[in-house]
Amino acid sequence: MGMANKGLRLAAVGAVTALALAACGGGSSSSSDSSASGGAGSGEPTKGGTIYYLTNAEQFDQIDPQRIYTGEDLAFFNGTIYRTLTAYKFSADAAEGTSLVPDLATDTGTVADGGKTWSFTLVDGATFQDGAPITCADVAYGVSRTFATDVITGGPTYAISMLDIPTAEDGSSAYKGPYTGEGQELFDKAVTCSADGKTVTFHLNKPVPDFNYTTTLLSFSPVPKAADTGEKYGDAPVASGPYLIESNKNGKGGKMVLARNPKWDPASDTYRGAFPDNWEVDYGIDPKVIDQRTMTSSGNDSFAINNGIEPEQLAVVFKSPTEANPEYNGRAISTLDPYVRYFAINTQKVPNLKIRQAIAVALDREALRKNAGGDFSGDYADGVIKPNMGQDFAPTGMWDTLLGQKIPDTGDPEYAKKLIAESGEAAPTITFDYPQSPTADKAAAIVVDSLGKAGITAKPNPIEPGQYYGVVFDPEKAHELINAGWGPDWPNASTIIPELFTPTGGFNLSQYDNPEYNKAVDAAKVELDRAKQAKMWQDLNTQAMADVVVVPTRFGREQRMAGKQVGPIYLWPAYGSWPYGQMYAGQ
Amino acid sequence: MTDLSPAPRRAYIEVEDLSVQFPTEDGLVRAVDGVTFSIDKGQTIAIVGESGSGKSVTAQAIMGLVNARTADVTGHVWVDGQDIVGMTDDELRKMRGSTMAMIFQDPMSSLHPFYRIGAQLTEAVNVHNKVSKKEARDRAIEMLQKVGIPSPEKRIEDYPHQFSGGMRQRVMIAMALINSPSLLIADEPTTALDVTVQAQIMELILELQQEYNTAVVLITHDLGIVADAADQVAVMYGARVVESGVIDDIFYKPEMPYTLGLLASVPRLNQVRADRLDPIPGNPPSPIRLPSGCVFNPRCVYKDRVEGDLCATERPALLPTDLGHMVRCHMSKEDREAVATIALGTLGRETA
Amino acid sequence: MSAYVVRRVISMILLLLLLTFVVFILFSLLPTDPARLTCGKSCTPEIIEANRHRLGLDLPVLQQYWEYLKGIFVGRVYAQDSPDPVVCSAPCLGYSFKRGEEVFILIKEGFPATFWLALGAFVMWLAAGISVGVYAALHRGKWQDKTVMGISLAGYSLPSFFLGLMAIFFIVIRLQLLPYPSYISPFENPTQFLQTMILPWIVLAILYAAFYMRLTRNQMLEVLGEDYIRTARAKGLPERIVIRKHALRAGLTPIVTAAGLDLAGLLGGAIITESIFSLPGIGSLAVNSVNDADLPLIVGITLVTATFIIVANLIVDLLYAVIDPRVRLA
Amino acid sequence: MSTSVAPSALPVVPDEDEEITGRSLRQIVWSRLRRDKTAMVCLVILILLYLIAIFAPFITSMLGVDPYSFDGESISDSGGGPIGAWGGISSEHPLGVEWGTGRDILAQLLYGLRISLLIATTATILTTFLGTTLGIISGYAGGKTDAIIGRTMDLILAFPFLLIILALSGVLTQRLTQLGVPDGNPSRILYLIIVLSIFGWPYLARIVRGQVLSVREREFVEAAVAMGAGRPRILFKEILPNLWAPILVYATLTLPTYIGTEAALSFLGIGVLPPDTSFGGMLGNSVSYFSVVPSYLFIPGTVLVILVVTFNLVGDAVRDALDPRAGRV
Repeated sequence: MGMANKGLRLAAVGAVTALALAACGGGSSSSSDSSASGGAGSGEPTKGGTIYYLTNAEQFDQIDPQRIYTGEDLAFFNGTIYRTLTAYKFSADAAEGTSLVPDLATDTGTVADGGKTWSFTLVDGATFQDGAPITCADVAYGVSRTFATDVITGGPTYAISMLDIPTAEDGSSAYKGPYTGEGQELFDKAVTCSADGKTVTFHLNKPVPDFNYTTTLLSFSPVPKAADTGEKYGDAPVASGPYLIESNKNGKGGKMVLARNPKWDPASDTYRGAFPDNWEVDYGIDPKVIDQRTMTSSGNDSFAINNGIEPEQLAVVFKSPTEANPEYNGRAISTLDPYVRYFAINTQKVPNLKIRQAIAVALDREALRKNAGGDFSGDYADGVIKPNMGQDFAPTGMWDTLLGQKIPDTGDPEYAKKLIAESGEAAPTITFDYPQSPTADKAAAIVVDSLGKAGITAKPNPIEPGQYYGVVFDPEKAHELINAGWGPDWPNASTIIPELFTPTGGFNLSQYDNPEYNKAVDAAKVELDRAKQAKMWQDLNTQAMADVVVVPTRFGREQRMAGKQVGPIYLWPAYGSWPYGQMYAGQ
Repeated sequence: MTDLSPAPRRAYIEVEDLSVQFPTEDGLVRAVDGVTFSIDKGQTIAIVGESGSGKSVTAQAIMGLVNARTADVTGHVWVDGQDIVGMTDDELRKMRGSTMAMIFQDPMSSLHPFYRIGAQLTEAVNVHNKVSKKEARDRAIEMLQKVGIPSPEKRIEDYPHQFSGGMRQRVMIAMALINSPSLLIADEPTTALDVTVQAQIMELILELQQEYNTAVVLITHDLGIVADAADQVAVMYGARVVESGVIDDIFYKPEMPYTLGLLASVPRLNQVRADRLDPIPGNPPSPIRLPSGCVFNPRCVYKDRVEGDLCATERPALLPTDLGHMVRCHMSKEDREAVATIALGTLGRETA
Repeated sequence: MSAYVVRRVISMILLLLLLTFVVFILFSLLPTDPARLTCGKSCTPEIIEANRHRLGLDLPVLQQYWEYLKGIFVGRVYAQDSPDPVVCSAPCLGYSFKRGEEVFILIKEGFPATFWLALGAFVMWLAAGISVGVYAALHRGKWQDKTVMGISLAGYSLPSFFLGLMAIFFIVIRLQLLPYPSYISPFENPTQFLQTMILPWIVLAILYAAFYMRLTRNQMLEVLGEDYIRTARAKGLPERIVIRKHALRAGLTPIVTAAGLDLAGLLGGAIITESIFSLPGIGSLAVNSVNDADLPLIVGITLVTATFIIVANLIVDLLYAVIDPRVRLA
Repeated sequence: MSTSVAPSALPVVPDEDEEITGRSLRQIVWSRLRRDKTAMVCLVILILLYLIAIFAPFITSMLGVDPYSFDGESISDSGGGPIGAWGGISSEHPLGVEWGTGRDILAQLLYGLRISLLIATTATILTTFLGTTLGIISGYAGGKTDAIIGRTMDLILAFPFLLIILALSGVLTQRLTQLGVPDGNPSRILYLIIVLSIFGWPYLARIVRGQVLSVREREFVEAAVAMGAGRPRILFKEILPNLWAPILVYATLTLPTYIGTEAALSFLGIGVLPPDTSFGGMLGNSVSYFSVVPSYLFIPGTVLVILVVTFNLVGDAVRDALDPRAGRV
């Protein structure tokens, strides 16, 4: 059900505060597009030193492994303090960088029963920070926490939807998590341990061919039962990776310091480099300051990394959307991120297809893109699956054919008027929900203006960023047009299409409920032939665009930068993040 | 100051052609315009007039309290042979509080609310005398005793708000006289007080005047007080002295129509047919726009006794009419006496 | 005197109670549902209901208020009947589930930055405002006075955020005289602390000083026109003693007390200045709490800030009674 | 204060109402104002600003600009920044264009002026009304009524008003909409006017209350009471006319304060909805860009400061004219 969270987090960026470390979800990126322009990656990694992670956020959204759901945070914590059964390979290459490698498990899992049973055997010598060996029980306990939905909030809920545990009458799982213990026996049947405690087996309610991708999520990482403090576990989590949290103080001026975990045995972990002695996350720094410090790269700032560049500096750092200026060559990245930006159209409130088409046709996508930063902000989108998704992507032809004729990027108000006339309805008045920020306010102005040219009255409805999704997910409060963004959890459109366009999806802002479409989605989900499945996703993507469930505006591009002495410099396709587990300070 | 030959002065205080002008945005304010009078030690001169007539500014000019930076002071104020006008700030300051002292109208606001009265009294001693704390304190207690404050050694620790109005004025008098000044200026010293207290305070002032042989300049609009206390009177109107002389001249042989009006407006116990007072018609002039000619002419009911429009065009001079009796009026002496007879006669009072 | 103190303290406590009540009611009536906000994406009505119960939001408003009041003194445990209760120790001003922290602790963490900001600005503006104000009063009507009044008018006509942004633009970006502000405790790194605080201090001090110049000047002019000042001059006191001992004492008392109230107001957070200079104070916390719709935090900050002002009112009044003997009998 | 050495305290002015008979206080104040050159210049500027605000749509169309049209040509395709120096100043866009949209800054300023003046002026009127009414009632009624109004004022003044205004904006704006105020800007502007007034009236009410306390003891009020005049009549016919000087002074000095506060609130994000803009909103936008395009900061900032300074100068002059003792010589 859950989903990569950038949509959520993105909402907060640019507002006065961005609480979570702004970030990414999964997804691959074609390396040809990435401008990790050589250089930095070539240096030999050195051990020791500290890497400084500069951020405007004032705290991590979550530190509790079962609650983390922000791409960048998943990558960061997975690379430093939490181990998972499986993980993505560190590589800039799109295919390689999203391929699986074993981490806590000895291999990437054994499938049986036509995809309904998955087993993982734990490596020898893996321990928690207190020296206790990590056992199957710890993994099972970690997974079980996800079921305590009243305590462990915010994290992915794949365990609940996939594990073979019956549901109660109200549709929720019959297992209520380890704190109440209600239905514990049901969970114990679904997740079993071998006698030696070395092998964990997951029994699923239906075949999941890519279940071992799911287990890369931190919600499948081990938690020692004795140390679990429920809601407050994130305050003092137990590390299983090469680092532990030495101190953490949230807020402006605060920082999180990671120090080496003395009990971590490199022999048990071939996945992580664990080069620097320390990590320091500096919270609450003004984005302008982050830019300036990273650009200058003097003193400790030569070991700094950031995860975003302010629009005003883009033209300073980059020659073009794909190439950095010589001065910053080798330490600045501009590449497609995993996200698609779009406006969801509430199909319950705008049931007439012609009207939805008119809205899509009238929107001035060029102005919107310019406002977001022009070509630095990304390419025009024609669907919700991005080119960097690999085989699941195919052009939908949305702006060429799907709407009846070719639609220019600036919109076609005359044609939109015609579509309204054909709709048999009067030109509508709609409200545009968006999380408030200065840039978003300007985008809203563009929406109002361009729809207005087609006779559609649009009213902007700015919502405080922290409350945004709370409002738009409430069917009572959501309006006709809803600003959104989405990135997949792993490189399979199964983490996009069902989430966005079916009633059981977690991100169905359009409130789209088309029985035929739902059926086709269910079929695609369980299709074991990956190539066939890819074709199905492509068709479903095109179909949704033809039905104008959303108006895709941009395939997002992002820019980030590091100090002169940090490596390697590339955007890790797995999470659209830095390859934290492989990074080093000094070369 | 280069006064080469100070002529021998007959009087201790000699005010000569004193003028005070304030330039303001609304125009030049003539607060005092050519005031002249004189008195000796132990004597009292009362300056009477309506509010705004310039009497208070005259008093402040004598004390040197008119700020030279904001006002234009001309003429002479001779105090014991020294001209106040033109003195440096410091010379003036040294005279204030020692040679000359002042009592103000409102004892409620004239004492600093934050300091004990003892501190305020000893401060006055210390500024002019090098004495010990104890001596200053003793002197303060002695003065409080003199002005009739009971148990002064205790009250000296009190704050002004703990005293009644009359008591505060006594404190003010004590403070004024603590350095035995030879000139005391009392600016409406009883106006703000209860009627019963007024007499006591005046009595106290006169009593202490005897003791210290002080020259007193009494500013007031209360002719009753004048009659009891003053030796000489100067009547001011529109920034000028319009009539001056010894008390009997002013009360019984007034010659200026304004003085007549002033006297007529005072209720008297011996006044038989006093069914209504006789106020002067009209309002006092604005100091910004003093009437040309005689300042009183717009309100003067007798100006037709003067030929032509002399009253409105030419400023009358302050001229002696008798020995020591000066009048500023265009009417002839005969007319003035005739007018006075009529005016005082209507009051049912016999002429002297 | 002591009866006066008791009376004042009692009326202050009543006002504080009234204040907590008004704030509580005001925010209880908001349609924003705190229970919904604590719920993640996978939200069902059951979870919201459970959260509502955990937060005690299912109780009648008056009882919630009582629980809240009680919590301030004896602490509070949320979700007592659940296996995972949240303890909020006294003084409990609520618990921010959004941040997973007690409101009191969040405010306490924000306090140092706000405190230093307010204190430094306070010292600067009082020093500048009073000295310049007195100077202007003594040169009343002269060019010095007119200049001061002009500067003062310009000063309080500048919106704080414009002044702050200009300071950053010129001092930090263009002339690079100072690094970008980045707050640190003065005990940890005094140099960086001063480098960070100097601009916000100046910006805040200019705004207040402009106002206090006028206030001081007018107050001094009023006092200089008082009869007792004339009395002091008539005594023959040198002008500087008249000014320092007699005029300043009376003239500055109301100014210093007014400044006390302003200081208290600032201790509740200078929202705009803190936002512009990235200071991790109560003002920034307040803006964040609004953006996140973090109701317990908003309520907590409102209460703490208002309490500062009310308590400062009391202190100032009592202090006034000490300084001005006339008040003592009241 | 009785007579003193300070020249302004001389019996110059108090005599005036007796001396210059036949001239009302209003005429006197006006004649004083007319002599104050700065005030007259400012007054003219203010009238011009109001005219500009009222006729903003005509002016912008005459200049060939408007605040809503996007000009993709004037901004770069990479980054969205304006093409040309100083925010893209050109003959087409005299003050440059907005980052990311190419909207005209001059036109936005003129429209921002409209909103700023609308909110500040209306809020000042409402504040003055509330403060005067409640101040008179409080001062005249005394007793319980006075105590209740007094406590309410204490309470309001103790509130951190910026925080409250920010926190309640969303909800109360919705309330207003539910009450029938048109959705969008009308509700938002009304909300600002109302909250500014609610947090502003106690200051004036305190002044008015004090005045009422002194005025109600005066003879003419006692006379009116003796003649059996009704309470409203006494309050508004006898007492109110004696209060207009402090009220006018307060109102003229409140207006610029409200302009500044409104700008601060829109800077913090509580303002008019896009596509409309306000001074505070423009300055808020400038934060992201002003290290590269300083004119985004300085143009609206300067206009805002001029506006506030002009109002303050007029306010000062009015106060001086009404009560020369309080102001300059």
